[in-house]
Amino acid sequence: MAGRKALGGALPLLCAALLSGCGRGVLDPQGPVGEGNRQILLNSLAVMLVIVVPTIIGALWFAWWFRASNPKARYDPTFTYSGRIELIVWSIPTLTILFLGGLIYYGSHQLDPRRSLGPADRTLEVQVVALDWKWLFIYPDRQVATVNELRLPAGVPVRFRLTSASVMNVFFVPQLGTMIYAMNGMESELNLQADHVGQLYGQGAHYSGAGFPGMNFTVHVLAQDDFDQWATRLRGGTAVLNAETYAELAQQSHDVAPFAYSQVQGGLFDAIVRQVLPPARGPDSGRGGEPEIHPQPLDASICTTPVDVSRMDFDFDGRG
Amino acid sequence: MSVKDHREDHAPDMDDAAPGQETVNEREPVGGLQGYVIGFGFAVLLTAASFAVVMTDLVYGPAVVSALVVLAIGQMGVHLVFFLHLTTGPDNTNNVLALAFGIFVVVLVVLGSIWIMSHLNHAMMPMPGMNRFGS
Amino acid sequence: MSGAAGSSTLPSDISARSGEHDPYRVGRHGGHGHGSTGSGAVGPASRYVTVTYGFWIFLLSDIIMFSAFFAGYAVLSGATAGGPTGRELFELPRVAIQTGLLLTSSFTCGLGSLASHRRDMAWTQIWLLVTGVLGAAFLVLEVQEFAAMIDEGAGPTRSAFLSSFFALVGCHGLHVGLGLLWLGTMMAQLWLKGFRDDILRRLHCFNLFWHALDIVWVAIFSLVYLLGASA
Amino acid sequence: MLGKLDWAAIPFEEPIPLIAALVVFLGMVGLFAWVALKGWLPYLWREWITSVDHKRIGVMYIILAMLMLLRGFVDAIMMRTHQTATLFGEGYLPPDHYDQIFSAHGTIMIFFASMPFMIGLMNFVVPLQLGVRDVAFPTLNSVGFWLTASGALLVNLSLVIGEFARTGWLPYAPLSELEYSPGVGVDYYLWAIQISGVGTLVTGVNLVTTILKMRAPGMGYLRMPIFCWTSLASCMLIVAAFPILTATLAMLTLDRYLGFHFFTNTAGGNPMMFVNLIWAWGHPEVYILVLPAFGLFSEIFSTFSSKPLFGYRSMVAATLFICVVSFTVWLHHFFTMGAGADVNAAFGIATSVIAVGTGVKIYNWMFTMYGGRIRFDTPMLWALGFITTFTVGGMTGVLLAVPAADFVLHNSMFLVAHFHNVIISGVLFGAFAGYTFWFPKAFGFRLHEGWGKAAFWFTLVGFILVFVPLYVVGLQGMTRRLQSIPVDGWAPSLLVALFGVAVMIAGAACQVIQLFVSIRQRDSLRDETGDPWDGRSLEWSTPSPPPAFNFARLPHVEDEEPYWNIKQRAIEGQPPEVPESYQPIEMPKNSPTGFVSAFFATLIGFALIWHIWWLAILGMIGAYATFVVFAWRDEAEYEIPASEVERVDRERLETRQAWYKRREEHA
Ligand code: HEA
Ligand code: HEA
Ligand code: CUA
Ligand SMILES: [Cu+2]
Repeated sequence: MAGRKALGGALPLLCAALLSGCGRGVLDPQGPVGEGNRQILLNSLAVMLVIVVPTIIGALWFAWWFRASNPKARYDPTFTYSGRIELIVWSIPTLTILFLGGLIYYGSHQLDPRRSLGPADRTLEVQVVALDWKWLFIYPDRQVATVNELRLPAGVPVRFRLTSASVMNVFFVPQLGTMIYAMNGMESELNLQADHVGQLYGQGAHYSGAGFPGMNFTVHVLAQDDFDQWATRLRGGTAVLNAETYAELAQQSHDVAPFAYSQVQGGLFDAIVRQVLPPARGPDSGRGGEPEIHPQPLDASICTTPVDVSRMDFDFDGRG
Repeated sequence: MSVKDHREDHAPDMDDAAPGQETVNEREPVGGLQGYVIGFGFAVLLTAASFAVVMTDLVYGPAVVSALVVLAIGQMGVHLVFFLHLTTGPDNTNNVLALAFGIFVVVLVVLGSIWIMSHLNHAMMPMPGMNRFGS
Repeated sequence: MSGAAGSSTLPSDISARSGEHDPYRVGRHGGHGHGSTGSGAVGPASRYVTVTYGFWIFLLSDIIMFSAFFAGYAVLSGATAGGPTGRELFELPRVAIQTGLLLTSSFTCGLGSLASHRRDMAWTQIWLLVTGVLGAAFLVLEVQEFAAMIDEGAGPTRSAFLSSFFALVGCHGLHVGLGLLWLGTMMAQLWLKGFRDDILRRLHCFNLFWHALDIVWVAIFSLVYLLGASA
Repeated sequence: MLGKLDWAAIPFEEPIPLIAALVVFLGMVGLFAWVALKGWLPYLWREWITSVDHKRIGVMYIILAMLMLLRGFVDAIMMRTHQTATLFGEGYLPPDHYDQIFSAHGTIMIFFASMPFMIGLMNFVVPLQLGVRDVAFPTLNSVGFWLTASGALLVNLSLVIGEFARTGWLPYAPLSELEYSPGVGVDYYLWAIQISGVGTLVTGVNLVTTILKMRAPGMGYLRMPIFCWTSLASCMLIVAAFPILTATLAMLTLDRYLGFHFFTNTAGGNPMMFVNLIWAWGHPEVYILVLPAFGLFSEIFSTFSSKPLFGYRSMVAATLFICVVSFTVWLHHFFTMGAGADVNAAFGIATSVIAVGTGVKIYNWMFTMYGGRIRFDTPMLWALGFITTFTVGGMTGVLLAVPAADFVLHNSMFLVAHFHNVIISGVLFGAFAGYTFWFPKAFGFRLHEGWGKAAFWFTLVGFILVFVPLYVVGLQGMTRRLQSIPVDGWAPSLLVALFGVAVMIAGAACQVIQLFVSIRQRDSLRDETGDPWDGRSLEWSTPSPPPAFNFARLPHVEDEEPYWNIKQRAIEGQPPEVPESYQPIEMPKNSPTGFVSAFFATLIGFALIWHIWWLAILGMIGAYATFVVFAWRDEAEYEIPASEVERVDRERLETRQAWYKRREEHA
C-alpha cells in the first residue's frame, strides 16, 4: 500500500522529467538522420503498444476476475487447450513481427550510416579520432582541427570518417541521430546532417577507461558563412597538428577544455588509421604491477608503403 | 570385482544405446573388428585423397577448397559411423539429436562469425593491399 | 541384442546381470519398452548409458569450443601482418605423418575396446599402450614443429594469424596431452583393479574422447594445413 | 617468490572497499568461530560441504546466490547514489573505483547471483519433479557448485588484494588488453569466470543427462513438467554456449599472458572478433537465465490457478523455439559497429522473431489463469508482477532489435533500463518466486506471507521507480557507465531513480526480515503434508523436507500431472496403493572431491593472477591427485536399509491419508 502512494507521488515528477527531456534527446532530432531514427522508433513502439497494452490489461484482468474469492467467475479446470487460441496466439506476434520486419529491413538500408546524404561535392568531410580521453576533429578541406568541439555548417551533408587512437569508442550526437564505433586501425564512416543553427551535445558512447565521462563535446552548428569565417580566422593561428604534436595529444588526459589547431599535417588521419602513427599507449602500470610482457611496438617495415613521418605531408599512393 | 556398483545390475536398455556402443543392433552389417577395419580403410583413403588434392594438380585450383571441405566432411562421417558407431537406429535417436544440435551450433558460430567479420572488415579495414587483415 | 542377457559381448554384459538390487529399477514396468530412445517408458537408463551419454554431451560442448577457435582462425588467417604465411610455414610431409599416427591410434584404441569386451587384460593393455605411444609420437612431432616455427621467428606473437594457428592446433595438442595423462592413469587402474564396471565405463568414454580428437584433427589438417598450404 | 604480489596490491588509499571488506572478513571469521565453538563443524562438513545430495547442493547454490545478490545490490546502490551525487559535486567514488563497481556489479549479478540462483533451483527441483533419486552425476554436481563458489571468492577477493576489472562486465578488447589494462583486474575477471564456467558447464552436462536419461518410469517427454523442459533448454544452451565463452576468454588470456595477438591493436589482431565471439555466448546467456524462470512461472501460474498449464505442448514448442533461435541473433549487440545494412537487417529480424515464442508463453499463462481459481500467495504475486513488467521490457528489447532505432539507443541508459527490466522481472522475480514456492519443500516450513508480500510490493514499485526514469534519460541521450554526469537536464530522472533505489532497499530488507521471522516462527509455519500449495507435480508427493532418497519407490507416471491425479483419486476415495515391502536403497556416498578440487582451483586461479608460477604448478598437481584419488575409490555408494525406507515412507503415507480424509470431508 505504501508502494502505491509512492507511485502516485512520483508520477508528476516523472512527467516533468519526460517533458523537460524532449528538449535535448533523440526524440528531438535536428537533422534528417535523427528524424528517420525517431520515426522508426516511434512507429515500432506504436505497433507494439497496440498489442502489449491489451496484453497487460488482459493479464491483470484475468487474474483479478478469476480470483478464488469471486463467486461469479466460472471455475473450469478442464479448459487447458484450444486450437483456436493457440492459432491466434502464435499468429498475432508473428504478424506484428512481419510488419516490424519490414521496418527493420528498410530502416537499416535507408539509414545505413554509410549512405551519403547529398552529392559528393556538396558534402563536408570531417575526420574524427577518439583519443584517451578527448575527441579530435580534423577538417581536411580547411586543414584545421579542433579538440572536444565540433563545428558544422547548417544544412550541409557531413561525411564523418572515424577512427580511434587506442581503445574502442562510439561517436554519438543524440540529436543528429545514428552513432558509430570508432576503432584503432580501422576506419568507419557515418553520414549526418544538422539542419538548424544552434548548439548540440555530443559524447563518447562507449566506455573507454577512466576519463570516459569527460569525453563530451559541443557541436556548434553555424551558418555556412560563419563556418567559413571561423575556419579562415582559425588558419591565422600558430598551433600545428603534426606527427609530434599528435603524439603529445594522444597521451592520456582528462576533461580537456576545447581548443583548436590552425594547421594540420596532410594525411594525418590516414596515418593514424594505417597505424603509421602507432596506437597510443595505455597507462604504464596498474594495480598489481607492471606488465611483464609488452606488446611489440609496430615495426615500420610491416607497412608495404614506407612513410617518412617527419615530412609535412603523409603521402599515400591513393587513399584506401 | 571389488567395487560395489549395483546400478550396473539390471536388464539391458532395450531402447537405448550408449553413444559409441557397439553391436547394439545385431542386424547391423558391420560391427566389431570388421567395422574398425573398414572404417580405418575408408579413413586412410580419404586422407590420402585430401593430401593428393593439394599436392598434385589434379583438381582445378579454385575448387581445391570445396574438394577439401567435402573430403573432410566425408571423413568425419566415416569416423562417426565406424569408430563412434553412430547409426540412425531408434536406439540412437537421442545421441544423434544431441550431435545434430552440436553441429548446428558449430555451423552457426563458424559461418556466422565469418559472415559478420567479413562484412565488418570489408567496411572498416583501410588500405587495400596493405595487410592488417589479409589481402 | 534385445533380451540377449548374458550374451558374451560387451556392453551387453556390463549391463546384463539380474536386477534385484538396482534402486532405480524398483517398480519398473516389466520390459515393455515400446517407442524409441528415452521415451521414458522404462524409467532411468542404466549407469552405462547415463555415463556415456553425459560424456557424449561433454564432447559436443568441447567440439563447440574448438569451433570458436576455428572461427578465430578462419577470421584471422589472413592477418599475417607482413609475417610468414601458412604456405611458407606448413610442412605437409610432417602433417601426413602426424595424421597417420593419430588415425592409427584411433584404430588401435578401437582394438583395445574390443579386447576389453573380451575381458582380455593383456591385449587391452597392449592396444592401449600402442594407442598411447602413437599419441605421444604425434605430440612429439607437433612440439618439434612448434619449436621450429618459434625458432624461425614465426611464433604466436608474430602475427594474429600465427596466434590463432598456435591456439587452435595447440588446443588440440593439449587435449591429446591430457588424453595421454588420462590413459596412463586408467591403464594403471585397470591393471590394479581389473575390469570393474566403472573402469569399463571410463574406458569407453576414453574411446569416445580419442575418436573425437581424431575428428577434430581431420578438420585441422584439412582446413588449416592443406588449405593453408594450397592457398 | 610471490610473483607480482606485494603490499602495493592492497588499496590502502581507498578506504571504502577496504573497510567494507574488513567488516565482511571479520564477520566471516566470527561466524566461523561461532560455528566451531558450537561444535558444528563436523556437521557442516559431513552434511553440507561434502554432500552430493542434489537438494543440499541446490540449497547451497541459492545461499551463495543470495549473498552475491546482496553484494551486487550494494554495488548498485553505490552507483546510483554516486551518480546522483555528481549532479551536485564530485561524488564519492573516483573513476578507478566507480569503473570497478559497474564491472563487478554486472559480473556478479550475472555469473554469481542469477546463474547460481537458477542452477540451484534446477538442482533442487528437477530430480524431484522427474521422480528420481538424484542427478546423473552427484559428485560432479558438488564439483560444479564448489567451482562456482571458488569463482565468487576470487571476485570478492579482488576487493582487498589488487583490483577488479575496469572494463565493464564483458571485457571488450583492446581496453582489456595488457596495453590498456596492465593491472590484475582483468586477470581476476578471467580466472574467476573460467573457473566458475567449468562449474557451470559441468552442471549443464549433468542436468541435460539427468533430464534425458533419468526419469521415473512412464514419464515420456510429453509428460515432463514444464519446468523440466525449460531447464533442459537452459542447460542445452549452457552446454552449447559456455564453451564459446571459455574459448574467447582463453584467447584474451593468451593475449595477456603470452603476448598473442588475437584482439590487440597491433600485429593483425582484431578487437571486433572479441565482440563477435563474446556475444555469440552472451546472447544465449540471457536466455539461459530466463528460461528456467519461464518454467517456474508456468508451474506457479498453474498451481495457484488450480488448473493445468494451458497449451502445454505449445509451451514446449515455444521453449525449444527460443532455445534454438537464441543462437542466431547475437549481432544485435553491435548493430552500430558497422557490419552494413544486410547483416543488420538479417540479425534484427532474427531477434524480433524471438518475441513470437515469448509472446506465446505470455498468452498461454494468461489462459492458464482464465477459468482458474486464483490464490494470491506470494509466489503468485511475483508471477503477476513478472507477466506485466516483463512484457514491457520485452517490448523495449524488440525496439532495440530494430537497427535504425538501436542506432540511437545503443549503450544508452535506455538499454540499461531494457535489460534490467527483463532481468529483474524475469530472473530476479523468478528467483524470488521460486524461492518462496519451494522453500517449504526444502525446509519443511513456509515463509512468512506478510513480509513476503511487503517485499514484493516494495521491490515492484522500487523497480519501476528506478528504471522508468532510466528509459526516459536514455531517450534524452544519456549513455551508460558514466562516472559523472555532464548534463544537468538529466537530473530529474536520476533523482527519481535514486528514490526508487530507496524503495528497493526497503524491499530487500523485507526479504531478509522475512527469512528471520519465518525461521523464528517455523513451528506455526510448519508444512506437515509436504504439499503446502496444493501442487501438481511429483515433488509435492514427497515429505517436506524430502528424505535423502526422495522416493521410497519410483512413482509410476501415467499422465502429465501425476501427483494431482493421485490426489484426485484419493479424494474420490481411492487411496494410493501402499507398498507391501520395501527394499534397501543405495545412494551415492558423500565426497570431499568437490570441495578439494575447488580449493586447488582457487589456488591455481590466485597464483595465475599474481604470476606465482610455482603455486600454480602445485595447484595443478593437487588437482590431478584429487582426480586420481576420486577415480581410485572402491565404494561409491552406501545403503539405506529397507527398514529405514519403510519407516519414512509409512510416515509420509499416514500424513497423506489424514490430509485426504480432511479434503474428502470438505468436498
Ligand atoms: C542479473 C542481473 C542484474 C540485476 C539483478 C541487477 C540489479 C540492479 N542493477 Fe544492474 N546491471 C547488470 C545486471 C543486473 N543488475 C549488468 C549486466 C550491468 C552492466 C554492467 C556494465 O556496465 O558492464 C548493470 C549495470 C547497472 C548500472 C550501471 C548503469 C550504467 O552503466 O551507468 C546500474 C546503475 O544504476 C544498475 C543498477 C541496478 C539496480 C538498482 C539493481 C536493483 O534492481 C538490485 C535489486 C536487488 C535486489 C532487490 C536484491 C536484494 C537482495 C536480496 C533480497 C537478497 C535476499 C537475501 C536473503 C533473503 C537472505 N545496474
Ligand atoms: C534475461 C535477460 C534478457 C532477456 C529475456 C532479453 C530479451 C530480449 N532482448 Fe535483451 N538484453 C539483455 C538481457 C535480456 N534481454 C542484456 C543483459 C542486454 C545488454 C547487455 C549489455 O550490453 O551489457 C540486452 C541487450 C539487448 C539488445 C542490444 C541493444 C544494444 O546494445 O544496443 C537488444 C537488441 O536487439 C535486445 C533485444 C532483446 C529482445 C528482442 C528480447 C526478447 O526476447 C523479448 C521478447 C519478449 C517480448 C516481446 C514481450 C512479450 C511478448 C508479447 C506480449 C507478444 C507480443 C509482442 C510483440 C510482437 C512485440 N537486448
Ligand atoms: Cu599498415 Cu601500411
Ligand atoms: Cu541479446
